[in-house]
Amino acid sequence: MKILSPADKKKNTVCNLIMFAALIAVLIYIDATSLSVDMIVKVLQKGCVYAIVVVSMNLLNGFTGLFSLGQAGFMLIGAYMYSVFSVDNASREMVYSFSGKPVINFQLPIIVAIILAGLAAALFSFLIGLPVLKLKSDYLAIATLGFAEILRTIIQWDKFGRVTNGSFPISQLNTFKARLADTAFAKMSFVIPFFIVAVICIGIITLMIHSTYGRAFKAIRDDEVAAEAMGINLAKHKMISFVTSSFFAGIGGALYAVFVGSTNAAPFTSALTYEILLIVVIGGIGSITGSILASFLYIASQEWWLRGLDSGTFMGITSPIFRNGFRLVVFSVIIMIFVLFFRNGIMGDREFSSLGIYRAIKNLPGKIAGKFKKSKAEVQE
Amino acid sequence: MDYLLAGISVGGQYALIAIGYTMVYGILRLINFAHGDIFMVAGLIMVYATTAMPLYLSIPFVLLVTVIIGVTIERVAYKPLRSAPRMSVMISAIGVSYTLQNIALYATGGLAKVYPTIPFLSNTVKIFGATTKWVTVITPVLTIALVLGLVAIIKFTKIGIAMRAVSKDFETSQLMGVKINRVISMTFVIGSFLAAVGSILYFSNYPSVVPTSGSMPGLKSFVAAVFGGIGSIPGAVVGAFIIGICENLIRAVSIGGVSLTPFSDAFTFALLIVILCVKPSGLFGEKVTDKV
Amino acid sequence: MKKIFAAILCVAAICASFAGCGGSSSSSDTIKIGIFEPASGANGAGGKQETLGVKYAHDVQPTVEIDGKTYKIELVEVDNQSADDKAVTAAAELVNKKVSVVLGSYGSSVSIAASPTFKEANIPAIGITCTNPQVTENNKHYFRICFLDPFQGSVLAKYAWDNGVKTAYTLAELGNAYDLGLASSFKTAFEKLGGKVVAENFPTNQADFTSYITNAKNSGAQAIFAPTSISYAQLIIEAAATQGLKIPLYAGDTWDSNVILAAAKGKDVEINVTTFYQEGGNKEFDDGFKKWLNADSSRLTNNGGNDIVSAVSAMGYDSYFTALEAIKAAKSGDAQKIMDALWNVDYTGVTGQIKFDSVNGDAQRTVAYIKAADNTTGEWKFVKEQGVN
Amino acid sequence: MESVLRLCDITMQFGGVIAVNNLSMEVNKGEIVALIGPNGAGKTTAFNAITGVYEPTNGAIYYKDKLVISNKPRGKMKKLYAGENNGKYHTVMSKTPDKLTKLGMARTFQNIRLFKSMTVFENVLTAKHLRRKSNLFTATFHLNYKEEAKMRAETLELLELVDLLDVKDELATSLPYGKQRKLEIARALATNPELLLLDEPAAGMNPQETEELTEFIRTVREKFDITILLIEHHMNLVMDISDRIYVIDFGKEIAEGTPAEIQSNQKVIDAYLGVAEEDE
Repeated sequence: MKILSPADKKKNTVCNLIMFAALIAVLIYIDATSLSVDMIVKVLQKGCVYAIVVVSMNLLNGFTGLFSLGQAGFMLIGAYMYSVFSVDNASREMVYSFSGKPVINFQLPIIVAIILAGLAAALFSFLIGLPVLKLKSDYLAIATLGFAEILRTIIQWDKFGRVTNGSFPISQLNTFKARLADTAFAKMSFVIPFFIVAVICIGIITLMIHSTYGRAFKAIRDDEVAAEAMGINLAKHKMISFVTSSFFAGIGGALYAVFVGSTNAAPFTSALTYEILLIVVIGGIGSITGSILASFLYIASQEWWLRGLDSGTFMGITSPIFRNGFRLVVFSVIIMIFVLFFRNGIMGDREFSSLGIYRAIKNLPGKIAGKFKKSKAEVQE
Repeated sequence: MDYLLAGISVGGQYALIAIGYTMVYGILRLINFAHGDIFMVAGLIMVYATTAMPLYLSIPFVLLVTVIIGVTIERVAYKPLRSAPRMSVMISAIGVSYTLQNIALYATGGLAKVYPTIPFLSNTVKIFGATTKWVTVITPVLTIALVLGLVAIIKFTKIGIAMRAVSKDFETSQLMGVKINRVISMTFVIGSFLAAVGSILYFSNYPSVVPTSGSMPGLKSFVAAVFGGIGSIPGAVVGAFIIGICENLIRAVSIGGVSLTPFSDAFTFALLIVILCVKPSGLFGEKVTDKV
Repeated sequence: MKKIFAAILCVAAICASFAGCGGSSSSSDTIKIGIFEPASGANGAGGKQETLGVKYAHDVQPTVEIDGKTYKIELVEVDNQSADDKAVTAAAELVNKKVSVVLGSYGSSVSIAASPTFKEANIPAIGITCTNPQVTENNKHYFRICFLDPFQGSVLAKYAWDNGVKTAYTLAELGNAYDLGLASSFKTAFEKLGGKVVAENFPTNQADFTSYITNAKNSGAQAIFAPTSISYAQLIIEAAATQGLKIPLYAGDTWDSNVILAAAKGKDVEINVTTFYQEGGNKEFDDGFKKWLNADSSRLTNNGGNDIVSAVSAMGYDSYFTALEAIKAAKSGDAQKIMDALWNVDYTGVTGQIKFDSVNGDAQRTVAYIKAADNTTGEWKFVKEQGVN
Repeated sequence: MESVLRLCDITMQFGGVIAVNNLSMEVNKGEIVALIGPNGAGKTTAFNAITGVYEPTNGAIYYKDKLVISNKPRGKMKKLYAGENNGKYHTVMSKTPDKLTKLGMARTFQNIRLFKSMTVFENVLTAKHLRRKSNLFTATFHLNYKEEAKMRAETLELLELVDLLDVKDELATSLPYGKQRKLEIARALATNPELLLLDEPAAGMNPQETEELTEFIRTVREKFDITILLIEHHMNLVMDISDRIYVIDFGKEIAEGTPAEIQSNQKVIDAYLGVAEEDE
């Protein structure tokens, strides 16, 4: 909770800009030198998708204190909204071959479809929020979980098959890569578009949290009764947080569809919500940078680094216990360790600052000399 | 008739799980998300136990091991968080549920395990023109017997009185010298024991165990507990029977030729949401007002 | 304390990343074949049996000869966890390990999800038992050696009709494209023949099928068509037996599994399935495969605990040799050349002739095998070869 | 005199228990009015009815002569109601606490309720949210930077006034007890109230702190030109600063008047017998 002096603030901004520029340079380099199917590309893409959803859930659970478990449901709406408007025109009949003539038979530009996806999720969340936001903590959790399950059933229902393709996957979707293939940006079409969407979404959420509305959210989280007594309209502010969170979850869902390339309702179960919630916890409830960091770490370890645990050889060790499913066991144990012993996650409710890193690096020699515990990473509000 | 019979039987099994939810909630104010998975684990242990020992040994073995697992989970995952915010404890419960499922996945290799046949329970019987298994008939009877026993324990024994005290006011009863940890362990013992009994009945009826077997019955039992008024044992039982019967009856109806069968689960959730919004305290629950 | 932990975590992550990157060196005399199959999740059981078939084939023929030079074949396995999003990264894993051709998967939606990744990497994929039309349609890199849902549905419709069924009841899992695809094709074909179909779906994780069986009875159906995955199949069989269902159960290739036999053994239910391969159809393969299974207990476990030959294993076996044929024809381990060569492969395997059509790269199959479960011996009985007409 | 708050026949009944019985009172502009009574007399319940936390069972409340809360025995209470004036009120109207705050009533809590995760500065700044002119869009994209700057400046001003400027960046809950009380009052003042409701502001304070608080309340009234209604046990404080006092016992008003009048009222002495002594 240290407040930076004006001079430090300036330094911090400079550091942030440098970091950001470096990050973009790295991404451009990755996009230019990698194949679109390289693991690093896939992991970064999926990390972006998760970062959006995780941050959106953190807005709700971490900053407003509403324990909602409906994230998968809103992602589902986003993914479907995006998909029905993004099927390749030539393949549409084939995709819907089991469901009858498709109702929607045109393709929208990719960005429009993504925004539409967010809006649809926001609309649904508004309707769902009207009854359920009055509920208290765990009841709210179970009610939102229930709504997500109901939504999934409805989407899969064959009576809506001509829109949603029922239980059949919607494939042949529009992708950034296809859109940018013949343009000057062809070499920037793998991670960069995902990254841009993620930066915009997370940026907006961050701005909101730092606005007067964000303070009102935190007030509700800290003490509902006091917040109401200070003139904060609980119903309205909870709804704002819920709808905003769902809007970005919807966008996350749409991006998920872009990432997978096809959409199917089956993966959007409560298990997905739990996964996202656990990433929020790992990153630190109430920390945006923690959420982002945790998303990328989680995806990278799950999809990439720890794969060896499943296939017999991990870090050069071969053992018969490394067989299918072991990775998930290790994963759940790590998560339990976090939940029980590092309840504040990687970042707690603090934020990461590039100035902090800069100082940490500068102080590194001194630290090695013995002052181990002192100021490794400066933190800032 | 078939639908009703199936409903009553399922209801009985939900009731046994729902009691575990409702008791834990009553005392710790925690939705024990892992309860459904304990139920699944009990099923898996039975599968493995019967390959190693005869049936008359494996049934008590399963009951014992399940109780131990239940209490261990409480000790490891919930006890350290007793003073933490409610959200942390609930997240821990979700974590435990995730862990149990993954361990089960690893152990079974993702294959569905066939539940062993218990000779008497699995025999078929004909009543009221409907053919079914003995277990269907026995379940409601056994459930009610167990619940009566449980109510007796809570009413008349010392630990039962302590339980009621703790569920009314956690801190005060602690100050009054109630051994909180013993009471909580006892709650988990009873809850896990009933879940194990429920799992034997349930899987004898539906003899296939997969790592996710526990999640749906678990959720529905929770809905039943809420429906009956969470914290109330008779409420949980009544709620469970109502939900069991309703979800089976909905499969029998069709509106305008459109079958509603896909919505049997969705219906349970819709019911839950309606109850929460209209009467959050459930059928038999007490209304709690927040103190300012 | 926390910072130390964070530091350890970072170090561990970095080490792990090296471990993940390392170990994929490829030498010039090795050709890699990727196995893209689920080993966990809803389709884990089937995926494992399919993988066993491929592995057995690899043990039978671990090398390939091109222009007098012997190349070693190396199998690279990944688990797609029966989940779409995991399928994408699993596919990327195969691409990164530089496989020349991919075999799999069991289950269509994972194949559809992985398809763009293989397409971008220009690697041909051979679908083993993914029966949804969307897998191969409109693309030139995904082939498949099995028949499609519409075909299988039609075969069963015809078979049912020929056996005097006038009303059929179909039961499928909501959200499962395979189930509903077959159910829908069955319905279309059966109604065309003049029959009546009552279709119902059940939600995921359903365990209680009592009411569905009652519905089937009440609908006056003479047969139930339930093309579900194996874990539900066990429960459906149990419920049907308990309620004394006197009408036959029909199902698709998923039910062709020893798990079904175990579930049905000693029970009074009639089960008929369509399948790609009939055990006993090729004695040499059957005996060899059984011997191979029995040589290693983990193989037996993956096969569901016994040594009955599943059709998917036979399909896996054939897919491997189909890939070998293509490699031979391409005279190279180069993915692009193999893809080109695949169009002209004509190979007769244990499950019949495999030759791809020139539009989508689907195997041209005209007959399916119908089998019935023998509930006393716990084995499959061959019924007939059945075509659409 | 201009009436700021008027209670008419307020009755609160929980099940069969009547906590507040037919209470009527009036607070005029610029006054400091105290509501006192022995433990369990129903003071806090009355307070919660005024601030919209509880719905009264019967009766009406006017703020600046405008009806804000009104109720009649309804539902289960129709049969159970044991209070007076049944049938006198017909309108059913209940404003939520935030609406009342918006109208100009602000309150503090008996058991301090600060925003735990926030600094002193942020606690007060958050209360400024109520009087914002920006909407969600302009606030999110920081187009309201002028307003935001103003909010911050006003917050600093307020903190200086209540002498908390030096601890503005401390975590609110890390302050000593007395300062937390002050901060709660400052936070309430940040909503620009005309009527300030203080729920036992001196609870748990030693005599010296109480004295400081008395001074502080007086300053606040002068500087902000507001009306104050307070519940209190510390008789010194009450007698020192109140213009008028209402005394209730068992939910019923037993006396009303200036501090001098109350001190000599036999009824009050009876009700407090022993209690007042003990308290001092």
